[in-house]
Amino acid sequence: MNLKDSFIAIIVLAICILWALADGPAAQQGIGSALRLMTPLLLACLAGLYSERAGVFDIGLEGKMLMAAFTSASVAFLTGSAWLGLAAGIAGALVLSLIHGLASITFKGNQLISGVAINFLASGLTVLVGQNAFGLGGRTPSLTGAGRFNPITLPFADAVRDMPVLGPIYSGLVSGHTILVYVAFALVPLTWWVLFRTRFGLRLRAVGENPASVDTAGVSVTRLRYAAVAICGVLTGIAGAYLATALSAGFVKEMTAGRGFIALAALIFAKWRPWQALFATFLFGLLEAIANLYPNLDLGFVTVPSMFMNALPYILTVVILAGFVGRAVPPRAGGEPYVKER
Amino acid sequence: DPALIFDLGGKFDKSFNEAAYMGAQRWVEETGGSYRELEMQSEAQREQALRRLAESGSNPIVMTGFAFGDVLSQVAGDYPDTKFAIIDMVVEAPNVQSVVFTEEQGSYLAGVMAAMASESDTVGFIGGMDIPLIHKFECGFAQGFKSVKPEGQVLINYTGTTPAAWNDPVKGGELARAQISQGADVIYAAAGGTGIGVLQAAADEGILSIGVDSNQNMLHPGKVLTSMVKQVDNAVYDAFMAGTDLEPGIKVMDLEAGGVDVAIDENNQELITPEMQAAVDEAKAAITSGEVEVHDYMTDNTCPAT
Amino acid sequence: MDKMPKWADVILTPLISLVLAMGISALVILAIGESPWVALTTMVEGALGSSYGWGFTLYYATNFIFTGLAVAVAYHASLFNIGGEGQAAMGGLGVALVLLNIPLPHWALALPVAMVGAALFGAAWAFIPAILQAKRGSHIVITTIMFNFIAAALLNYVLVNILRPVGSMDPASARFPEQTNLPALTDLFAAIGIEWGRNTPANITFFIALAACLLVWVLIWRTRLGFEIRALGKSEPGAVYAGINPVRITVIAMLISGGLAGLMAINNVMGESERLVLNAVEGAGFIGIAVALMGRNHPFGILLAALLFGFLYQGGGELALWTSIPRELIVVIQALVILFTGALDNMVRMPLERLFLSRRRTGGA
Amino acid sequence: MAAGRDNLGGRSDAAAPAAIELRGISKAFGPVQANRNIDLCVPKGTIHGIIGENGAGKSTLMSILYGFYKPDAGEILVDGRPITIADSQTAIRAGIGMVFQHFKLVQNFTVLENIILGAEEGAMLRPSLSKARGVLKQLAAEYQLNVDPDATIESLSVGHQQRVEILKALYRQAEILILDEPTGVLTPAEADHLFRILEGLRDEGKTIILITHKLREIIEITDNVSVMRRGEMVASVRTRDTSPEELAELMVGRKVLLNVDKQPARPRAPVLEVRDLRMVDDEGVERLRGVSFDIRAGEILGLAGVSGNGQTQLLEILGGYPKKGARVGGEVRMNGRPLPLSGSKCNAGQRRRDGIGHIPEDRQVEGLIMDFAAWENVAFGWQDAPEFNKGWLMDNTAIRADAAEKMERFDVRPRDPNLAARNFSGGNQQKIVVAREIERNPDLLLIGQPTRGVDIGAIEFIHKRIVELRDAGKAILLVSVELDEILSLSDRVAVMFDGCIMGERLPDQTTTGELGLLMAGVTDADAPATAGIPPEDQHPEERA
Ligand SMILES: Nc1ncnc2c1ncn2[C@@H]1O[C@H](COP(=O)(O)OP(=O)(O)OP(=O)(O)O)[C@@H](O)[C@H]1O
Ligand SMILES: Nc1ncnc2c1ncn2[C@@H]1O[C@H](COP(=O)(O)OP(=O)(O)OP(=O)(O)O)[C@@H](O)[C@H]1O
Ligand SMILES: [Mg+2]
Ligand SMILES: [Mg+2]
Repeated sequence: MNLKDSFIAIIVLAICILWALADGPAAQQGIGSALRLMTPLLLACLAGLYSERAGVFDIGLEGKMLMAAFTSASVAFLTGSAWLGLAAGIAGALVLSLIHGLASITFKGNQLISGVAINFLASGLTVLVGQNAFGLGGRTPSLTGAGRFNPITLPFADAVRDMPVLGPIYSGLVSGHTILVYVAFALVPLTWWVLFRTRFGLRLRAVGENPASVDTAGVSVTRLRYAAVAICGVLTGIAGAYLATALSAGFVKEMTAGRGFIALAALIFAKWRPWQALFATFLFGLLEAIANLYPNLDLGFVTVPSMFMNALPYILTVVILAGFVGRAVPPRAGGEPYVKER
Repeated sequence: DPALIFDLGGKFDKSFNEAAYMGAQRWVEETGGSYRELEMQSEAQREQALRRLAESGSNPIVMTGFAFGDVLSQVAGDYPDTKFAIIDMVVEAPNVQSVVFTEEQGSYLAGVMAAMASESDTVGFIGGMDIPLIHKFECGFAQGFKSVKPEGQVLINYTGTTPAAWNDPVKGGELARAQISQGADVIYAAAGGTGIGVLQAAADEGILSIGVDSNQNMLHPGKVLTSMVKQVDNAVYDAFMAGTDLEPGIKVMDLEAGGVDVAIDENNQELITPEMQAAVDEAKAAITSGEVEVHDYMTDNTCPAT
Repeated sequence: MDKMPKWADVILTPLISLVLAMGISALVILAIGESPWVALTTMVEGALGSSYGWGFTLYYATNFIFTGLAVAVAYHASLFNIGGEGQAAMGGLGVALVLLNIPLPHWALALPVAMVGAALFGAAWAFIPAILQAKRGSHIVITTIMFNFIAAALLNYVLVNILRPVGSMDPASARFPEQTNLPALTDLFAAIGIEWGRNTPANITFFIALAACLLVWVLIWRTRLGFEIRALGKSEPGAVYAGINPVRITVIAMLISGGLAGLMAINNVMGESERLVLNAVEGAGFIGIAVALMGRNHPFGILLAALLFGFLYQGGGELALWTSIPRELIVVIQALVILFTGALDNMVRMPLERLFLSRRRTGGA
Repeated sequence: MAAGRDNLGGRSDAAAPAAIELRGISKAFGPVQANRNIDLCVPKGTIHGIIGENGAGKSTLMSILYGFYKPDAGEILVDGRPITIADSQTAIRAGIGMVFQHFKLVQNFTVLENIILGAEEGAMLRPSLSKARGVLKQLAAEYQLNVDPDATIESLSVGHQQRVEILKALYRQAEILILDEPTGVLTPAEADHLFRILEGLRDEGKTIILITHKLREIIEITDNVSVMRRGEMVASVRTRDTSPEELAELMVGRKVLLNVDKQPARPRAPVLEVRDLRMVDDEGVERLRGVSFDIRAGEILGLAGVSGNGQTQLLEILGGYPKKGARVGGEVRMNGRPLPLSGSKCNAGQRRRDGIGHIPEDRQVEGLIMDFAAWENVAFGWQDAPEFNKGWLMDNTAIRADAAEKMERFDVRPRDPNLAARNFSGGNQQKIVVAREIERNPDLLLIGQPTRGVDIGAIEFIHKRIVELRDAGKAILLVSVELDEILSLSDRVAVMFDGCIMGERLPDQTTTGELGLLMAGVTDADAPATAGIPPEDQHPEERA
């Protein structure tokens, strides 16, 4: 790994450390907030990573997350079980994934169009079905108790709480998230391992770079791509379920609020790599958390209007992208259906 | 038949539009009448909706939201025999009733209650978008809060700058947590669907929240301090009741007229101490009598309290 | 050489796809307990059944033509411009600043000046992503997404704090001077004695949009610049071999793209609302992506796709206005139309091709 | 036509069953009938050549055998047993391996990763990789197929990439190895090496099918040869019973001149003077280390060399588009005026205006826009030319007319200017490029690999045009890895190695052996003395 590849990591860690030194408690809260905010981004980003590494571009992450948020909240409400909700979320996103697969793999259609369609479909269907089922204008009733994923306290969190450095980090930051957050973070090394250490990963990356090489090696391109698209569905499903049943308590229409697109940006930012994805999404989470904590930056002579603090994460993203992160080369066969015979 | 047009947020927004809807429903229940309702999908439809309703004989036509103001002022003249009512905006025309609420007054009361409930002397305000209407809420709230705790602090956040800002409970929750970390122990949300996330986060973190527009106390019984209710339902109900006799002119739904209030019901009874109740009553009296003048942000685009 | 006749490819395939999309939509409508037939007639009646419906359909179509063309021009240079939303919003700002600050005695004068303002602001908003892509390799998809958010923030600020008339509740600019209001299509028809589309927002911008289609067509397929844009889009090493400067062409293509997106403001800001409101673009930038992709990035295809979306928008609006079918149904129908005609078109094309091929074989033998 | 078929004793030599037998294979791509009722019999333990014009259907036939395409009709027998080859997996299991014309390698994977892809041992990579490493070492020793197992493909020369493809097949224990135009990108030495390997494999009893356009190779190493034309198998003969002339005629359907027929050159004033040209690319690698030469009007300077020794960079610089981030030094003069080597004046458009034409090495990546119609490609690079423009607009009518005319003159088939470049066969694509550049009548024509992958009929034609241009008094720089081509076309030959010019020879006074040594980096000083012209502008000492 060269310096340029780790720039995001360096920037992110530098921000964290400086912040912690400047204002420990605020940093603790802010970083904790960043961790929560980044989790759906990270899940969606990894979802996109599998799909795009296999050569299937996916701008429908937003739609899949939204659908999953809806199905998970509905089922969690109806059954009172967050876990069933999670399963439903995954199922919801999977269905859209399969549509995407059908369009872009089987019927060799345009992947961008399919993604756009999926975003529209989710945005319409969730409200339509929700309104039909619950009559709350697309909202689902609020979830309570076991219908939600609740924060869990890790072992020893209380014991080490008062220790310097370790205490705030372990008890304040690491502990106290919902299980899905830990799942998301565990998925980073897992994804790296799957991608770079297993046969499946090798083939997956190969099919995104040169499907003909996989085909002539006697491996089905179609099956691999469907597998990737399905994994993408599962992960966006978890992301959606996290939004609706862990971070909030129910579905609100359009509640993904553009996070799918930010995840896409993070994926490109991360150059389609799992560790970089972690840091890229962390950066987005962190910038948002900072903007949340300091909504009225008073520079003495002038107070920065709230609008600009709200836009700060986006502005900084552009600056960092332009300043530090080099050209991002997508998987070579990305976006192209694999067509043998013209 | 009367007609009701909802603004872009849609009729089930759990706050403003929904209140209007409730008012219409109440009218249906009581009179057995029927009415037409429309939800906007785009800006260009506003005029279309008004004209189509007017041409098809609906009367009166009630619309929610300041965004109709401009269009109504153009259209009203073309249908002199139709009565219009617009909520949250003043349109000067002989056949238009403009219903305006003194959100600042209701928010003032909410501020007073927040100040009394707060132990940290820090409270929060979370608005949807940074627009004048929301500043009205914010400013009244801050003034009410400062009237009790002049040295206290009001934290202010706005969710975003796109329409998504009104439908982002996740962000609402995070903003609430950010304010909590800075010491806020009562948070007032005026942010549509985003507010649902604020109230949820507050309940999760064990602090109090204040709902807006509709009575949201029942969302988290015992954890929502109160809701600053804006009786849009009453306005709609009244307009429907008045029918074609709807009186043109400006109708100010202020505290005195029962247009705004803080909701106290079985869900938040426990939270309301006698002193708090007394303070609220006192403030109400002072406002009604003119003894206390709650600053309206709209008059000069400033907020002395923040 | 072709597998099937051209007419089958460009007419039959989309038509069958459209029918399929409609069929599934009908099932959805049935599923929510409404009548597909009523829905269909309401939509067709409401959007195409009267000059009134057309007045709206054409208005929406005009928006989509501009954003569709914007996406297409960039796409030909293989740049995926997701920033139409922000560029169109900035175009609106350009229009507002021009009309509010420059005294213009007549719309005929105001129009070209406002067009310059709209195009300049839109182009300016595309310029930074373009130059970052060309010079620094910053991925244009990320930067344009970010610039959408930044534009929204900027507009929010400007409208609330600068352009909003004192005492107004509405985060919107003042009305533009009366004399700069564009003639609606109604007025044009009235001038020749026909009553058409009274009180509809369709205005002469529609003709500008048609002209833009033609100009983009000329640009892409008839000019050297278009040739260079397409060449660069297909192969950068090829372009370099051919003496085409990738940086220059990337920037120019994005400027044109942003300018086109910005021009949309002539329709909605100058032509319809006659003032600048918050969120005036209302997602037209994103629909432009669908329109461009469905129109196969060809101006004529874009025109058709824009009309289709205009129809869906207006028909859907009518549906929401006059039936109890929620407006979200339209979004679902749009999605299905995009899906079937845009992404799943091979599902129809492949069997058709086989059919034609076998017919030709048996016919030939 | 059918007469040739029985010449082959494969089936009647009942001693051993044929390794491969194809019966009645047909394949259509939409309206194109790529293979029509093809029979083929390849005896076990032989090397079988397949030749045919571009687009004759050779690759298609082999791809069917390898399970890449599914045939519309026909039967495949391996070792006498009929099998259905539904996909490449089946083919691999049946012992078939194939090296495609366009390699099927993952560019940013390592050699090892490419080798194990699809043939992994289990779900984990590590055991597969370490096993493959061992096997690779063994194969490398056995067949002298050395490649660094940890190098990424993109860092390898084409020759090495091809080795990887062969290793891939051997790793899968292929008994039948298909090679589709393997020598198109190899140096003579590499090709020789490949042939030794193939012979070794044959001697082990393996069967090899070799597609090539080079008749010399067919004669040199195959046992039998089959000829295809327009989708049909027109002949199968024993190699020793035939001759290149006969094969060529079978292929093309007419007599073909196998050697370039040209008059001695009459060079005039120098057109291009290159002095001490140096270039360091964006990664800091020195690509050119002081290259100097002249080309005069009316002569062809052939530049031989293994690809990757700086020829590409030289052509790019002369063509006006050095790679981004590269630093270029030295001096280049065209008709006495210096050419800018960097900055905004250094671009391909300006070079064209200065009278330089350029047939690039890679027609598919640079020379053509594959999705453009043929007529548009005729204006590609010359889009500024006044006759193609009418004021603001391009004059498409003029371009079309020009394209039709050029396609007629250069016999581009099919003669449809509206067809996308992608849909032409390689040879015909090349003709489009050649037509475009030659017909511009440039003072200097840069040519990179003019006949790579092109059939002999087209080669003959292209060579003729190049000589005509020379005879019209133009200067030509011919870069090719084909020594035969260099020797038969050039008036002078220079050899490039590692960014330097190793020496210059007259074609009729040198041999392929001598040039081969120079190409391998053996300097003039080490080489056996030959009657060459003394090297004027070279700096071999720089290489140290
Ligand atoms: N930002 C990072 N922080 C920490 N470790 C990283 C980071 N990025 C990559 N790594 C580690 O560096 C190693 C190489 O990762 P890298 O991203 O270069 O993968 P790669 O195999 O080169 O991918 P590709 O095949 O796409 O080139 C891995 O072990 C990975 O875990
Ligand atoms: N995947 C494909 N889809 C459609 N047509 C194809 C495809 N592959 C080849 N063809 C067509 O089939 C015919 C035979 O092509 P093929 O590649 O087999 O020829 P070839 O003999 O290998 O030619 P070359 O010498 O140029 O390699 C050509 O007309 C070609 O255009
Ligand atoms: Mg690497
Ligand atoms: Mg071939």
